[in-house]
Amino acid sequence: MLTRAAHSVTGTEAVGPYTLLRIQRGDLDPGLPGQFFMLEAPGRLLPRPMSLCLATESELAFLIDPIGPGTRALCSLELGDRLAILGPLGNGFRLDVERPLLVGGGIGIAPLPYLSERLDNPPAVLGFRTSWHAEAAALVPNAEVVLEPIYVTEVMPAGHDVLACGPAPMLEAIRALTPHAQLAWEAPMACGYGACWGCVVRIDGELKRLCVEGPVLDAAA
Amino acid sequence: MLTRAAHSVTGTEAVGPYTLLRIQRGDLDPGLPGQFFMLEAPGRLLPRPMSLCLATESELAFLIDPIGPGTRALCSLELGDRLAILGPLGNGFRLDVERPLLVGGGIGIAPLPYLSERLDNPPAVLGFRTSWHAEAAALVPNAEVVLEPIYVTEVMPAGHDVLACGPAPMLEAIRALTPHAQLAWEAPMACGYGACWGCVVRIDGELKRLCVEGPVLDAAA
Amino acid sequence: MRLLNASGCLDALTALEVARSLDVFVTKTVTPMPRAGNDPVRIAEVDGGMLNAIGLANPGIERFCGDTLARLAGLEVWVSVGGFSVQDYADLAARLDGEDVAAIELNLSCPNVDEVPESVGEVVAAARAVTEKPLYAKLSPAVPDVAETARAAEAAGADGLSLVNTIRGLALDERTLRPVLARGPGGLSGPALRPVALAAVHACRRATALPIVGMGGVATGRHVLELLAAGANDVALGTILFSDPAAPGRIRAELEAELAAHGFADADNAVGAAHEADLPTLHQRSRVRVEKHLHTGLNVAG
Amino acid sequence: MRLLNASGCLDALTALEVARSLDVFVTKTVTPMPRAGNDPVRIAEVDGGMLNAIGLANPGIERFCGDTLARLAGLEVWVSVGGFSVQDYADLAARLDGEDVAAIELNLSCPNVDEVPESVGEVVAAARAVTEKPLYAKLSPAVPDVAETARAAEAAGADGLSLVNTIRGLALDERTLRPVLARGPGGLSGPALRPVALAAVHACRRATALPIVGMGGVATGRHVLELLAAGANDVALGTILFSDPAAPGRIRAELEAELAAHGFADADNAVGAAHEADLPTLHQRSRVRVEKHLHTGLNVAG
Ligand SMILES: Cc1cc2nc3c(=O)[nH]c(=O)nc-3n(C[C@H](O)[C@H](O)[C@H](O)COP(=O)(O)OP(=O)(O)OC[C@H]3O[C@@H](n4cnc5c(N)ncnc54)[C@H](O)[C@@H]3O)c2cc1C
Ligand SMILES: Cc1cc2nc3c(=O)[nH]c(=O)nc-3n(C[C@H](O)[C@H](O)[C@H](O)COP(=O)(O)OP(=O)(O)OC[C@H]3O[C@@H](n4cnc5c(N)ncnc54)[C@H](O)[C@@H]3O)c2cc1C
Ligand SMILES: Cc1cc2nc3c(=O)[nH]c(=O)nc-3n(C[C@H](O)[C@H](O)[C@H](O)COP(=O)(O)O)c2cc1C
Ligand SMILES: Cc1cc2nc3c(=O)[nH]c(=O)nc-3n(C[C@H](O)[C@H](O)[C@H](O)COP(=O)(O)O)c2cc1C
Ligand code: FES
Ligand code: FES
Repeated sequence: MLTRAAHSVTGTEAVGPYTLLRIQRGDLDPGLPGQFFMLEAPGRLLPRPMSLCLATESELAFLIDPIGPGTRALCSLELGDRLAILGPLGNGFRLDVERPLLVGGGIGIAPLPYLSERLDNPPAVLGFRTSWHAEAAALVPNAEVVLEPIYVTEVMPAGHDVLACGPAPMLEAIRALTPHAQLAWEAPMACGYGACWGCVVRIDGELKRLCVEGPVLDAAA
Repeated sequence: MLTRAAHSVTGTEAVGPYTLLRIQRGDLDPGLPGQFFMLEAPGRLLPRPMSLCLATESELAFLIDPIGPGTRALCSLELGDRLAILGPLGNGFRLDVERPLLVGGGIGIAPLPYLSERLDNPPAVLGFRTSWHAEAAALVPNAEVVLEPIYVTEVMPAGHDVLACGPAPMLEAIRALTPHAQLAWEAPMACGYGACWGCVVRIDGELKRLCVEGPVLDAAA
Repeated sequence: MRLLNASGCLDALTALEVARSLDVFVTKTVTPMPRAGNDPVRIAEVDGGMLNAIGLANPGIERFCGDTLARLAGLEVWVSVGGFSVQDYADLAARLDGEDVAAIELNLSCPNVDEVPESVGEVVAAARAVTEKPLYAKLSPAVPDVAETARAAEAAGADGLSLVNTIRGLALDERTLRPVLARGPGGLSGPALRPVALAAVHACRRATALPIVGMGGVATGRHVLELLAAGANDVALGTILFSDPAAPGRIRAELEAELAAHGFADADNAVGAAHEADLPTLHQRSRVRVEKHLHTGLNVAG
Repeated sequence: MRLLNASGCLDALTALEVARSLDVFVTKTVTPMPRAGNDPVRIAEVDGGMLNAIGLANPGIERFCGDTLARLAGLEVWVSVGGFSVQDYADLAARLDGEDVAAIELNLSCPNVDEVPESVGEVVAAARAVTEKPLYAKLSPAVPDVAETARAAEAAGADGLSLVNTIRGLALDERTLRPVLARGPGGLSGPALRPVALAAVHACRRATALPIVGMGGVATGRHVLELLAAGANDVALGTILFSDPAAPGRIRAELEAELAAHGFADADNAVGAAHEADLPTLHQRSRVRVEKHLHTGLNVAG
């Protein structure tokens, strides 16, 4: 079911360069970690896809990097503002893994707090550009943090079921190392539910809609 | 000189169905009564022409009828908001008249308070649709007020130099009665300073720019 | 008045409930052969609209008929078809003639098909010769005189017009100043297209007696009313579906309120309202139109 | 890079100071005979832009040359001309050949002149035959392939392109649902036109070596930078002048900041930046262009 409804902002807080946007949960289904929501961005035509970062009984929270007009508008929301939210959408992480290891890079850590909670706080390796960005690591328990020029792939322990989210080069590097990893990708999306064919990525050599087939894909694909 | 600058709203108040918008005067030249200003309307592409209604040492005020998106936006401005203002523009009323009589209809009374002040409060005849609209008559001293179905032309004393502003049918009726009247007309305007040729009206049988030739025209023209 | 989706703006297979909330489901344009479409990035938001350069990604007519169509059972389906030659369109129309589809929309705004009236006429005539299905000609407004194109489509046997397709636009990346879309330019849709769509519908309503599906930037019931007033008989939703999949229901409710406020008994009564008085033959034309189409089984009374 | 006004968007006689704040003053389109223009209402604001149907109001070429032109002394003047036949344009160009004007802009987007490449080529060739003045062909983006039109203009001897004119739009009155403009449809300008203008400039830069004056929805220095990157050599301001007559100064300042932020030494260095790498011949073309125009006295090095 594609349910879209207006929800109230219950608070925002700065986390390093990012903003944690808290929304009244109401009857929103948080879905599975790695699934995403389309958030109305004030003043913009199209909504923006955001992974769920945290879910409590009363709130859902999104961690947002203000990199463009839509994300800046979302980060400027204030207590009591209302925004329309559609979701959860897409396919999240499979949680039936034996030795989970969470790997995140930059704003790619967004889905990891919720994922960590659902997996009982497994170990995590997080990479950031600066220590300012690394402030966001506080949201993920049991995390080892590396800063550039060290990359997460250099410190990832072997023998784990990797669940990763981060910039494309990081995911490509992980894919090369661990063919069984689950990787959460990004692509520009207009709709988030298969309507626009805008979000295609190459999967198994074919251009497929990431919002329908993903955003979490098996590394082997 | 075409000077355009941002000015602060110092207050707004309801006057019947209209809104009196007060602006910090700064170094704005109030110009002559009947001249107009182009007011930036928040969220709209084009500014909106407004006659100056009142001028004090510290403020200029505009009386605005919220009839469409631009005027509604102007009426929603709040204390401290800033808006760009261009003017004074166009040709105002000639003040070298012997026995002035101000005639106004509906929102057409907007320029009359300032005009009345500059002419030492001459007699005025004002027509309105309802007593609610007629609340605006309080802005014009020495005014006789009529409500529909009575029209101003029925009660206008003879032998005066008429200076009038109001809906086109009212101005036409006055023109038919008093060929020496000065009439302030309206037309949709994009620029207010002769650039767009949008504001033409028929003057002496020719289509001329009202913002350049008017908005105040001799009835005979 | 029927509410449709604009071609390429909804996939009933991933959002059946949205398709069900419309009166007609229009497919993404189907071409003779399968197409992967353009490389990403394919979409970008711009002031007042969005650009897309999807590149007619589709499974090709054979897989569409053999696979997709069966899964659309229960929906009133219009199939949008596109090709790169007159023969392509004829083949596509012939292939669909025996299928369970309510109408064929000829996408005559493909990048590689010239939009001159002559070729529009040729394409429509070629399709007309091989199918009994109602044929809607989907036109680009990016022509000197869209009414002329519409007349060419009518003369060649089209049963209706779909107005309008996107117009070419470009967006540059904030930092690199290179085109955001991999292909460079893309099609502009959304709010910026709305005045253009209104003008095209208005002009074609004066030029032809064909029923018109209006589209371009519709986001509210008021927008639907304006397209009807300009002369559309039916209305399609495109870009608005991306931000609001519940738009069909919301817009229908808004339209009811608008119709009531303007004193129209129903949506069909509003058709052509922008012309009243200076287009006296419109109602007569509507009647002709209804009769002409009754035998096709397609309800075009709207 | 020079900053101009868009034709029809400034009258130097009522706003000399604004004209002086630009590098070039472009006149409103002048026709062979005087024209009163369309009845009011002639302008309307729409979401994302405005519509105009001024109807080429102007004093006619004789009164323009005899009266207006003298009063523009001290300004670099380009005269926009429009007609209803090839001969009209030839007459207008011939009449202006001996006058003190820096260039002639052929408004090839008149309602009654077909915008097909053939007639654009004919018009340009006819004007070329009778004047030494630099000829700018002003094109409509509302054609299937603007690059083709641009090539036709170049082949016929145009010295430059002005891109773009407005595209047809319609607005309906909130209450009556009748067209707001007396004429019905009007030309859409402002923000909604900007992606369309960028696409047209981008396409024509790839198709011809002609210098381009870019315009359409420019309101900030960033917008100027994007037109330059797409391939414009000069930029014209239209609708923005209506709301902000001080726009030229503001936009120049904003452009300086943008250029610095992107590491361009000056505006001319940004020309074509959106093409770099995939349009290797651009710089070579620019050089050719400069030489070609040096003898005309027109500075097109930008
Ligand atoms: C499934 C999914 C989940 C996401 N979760 C989060 C999240 O939790 N937190 C968060 O901050 N961001 C997340 N994103 C990314 C976020 O949606 C984009 O940053 C946002 O849409 C950009 O919008 P904008 O208007 O701010 O910038 P734009 O102007 O749209 O983009 C700015 C720049 O980023 C590029 N860009 C835009 N969107 C994407 C994209 N999706 N992938 C790669 N590059 C892009 C553009 O090309 C441009 O260069 C997610 C994306 C997806 C697809
Ligand atoms: C010189 C001058 C001085 C003015 N002074 C005042 C004033 O002091 N106070 C005030 O409230 N209004 C004044 N007006 C009118 C005011 O400018 C318009 O009401 C306003 O521009 C409408 O904008 P909108 O977006 O609210 O409505 P729109 O949507 O633009 O218009 C709503 C309706 O009004 C019609 N309309 C719009 N503008 C005009 C116009 N100028 N003349 C006639 N019909 C029009 C439209 O066609 C439409 O039907 C003045 C106009 C002029 C030309
Ligand atoms: C992402 C996207 C894909 C589209 N694909 C097609 C298509 O395959 N065939 C077609 O005829 N039109 C296509 N269109 C055009 C739409 O059908 C419609 O004509 C246009 O978007 C205008 O309507 P709107 O402004 O409501 O979106 C597409 C539009 C968008 C935005
Ligand atoms: C009110 C108005 C009048 C115009 N008159 C002319 C004209 O006479 N000749 C012409 O070539 N273009 C004319 N144009 C088009 C502009 O020159 C310009 O091409 C167009 O407005 C796009 O630029 P903009 O979006 O910056 O306004 C006119 C535009 C407007 C808004
Ligand atoms: S985002 Fe629209 S199809 Fe995936
Ligand atoms: S308002 Fe633009 S010319 Fe008068």
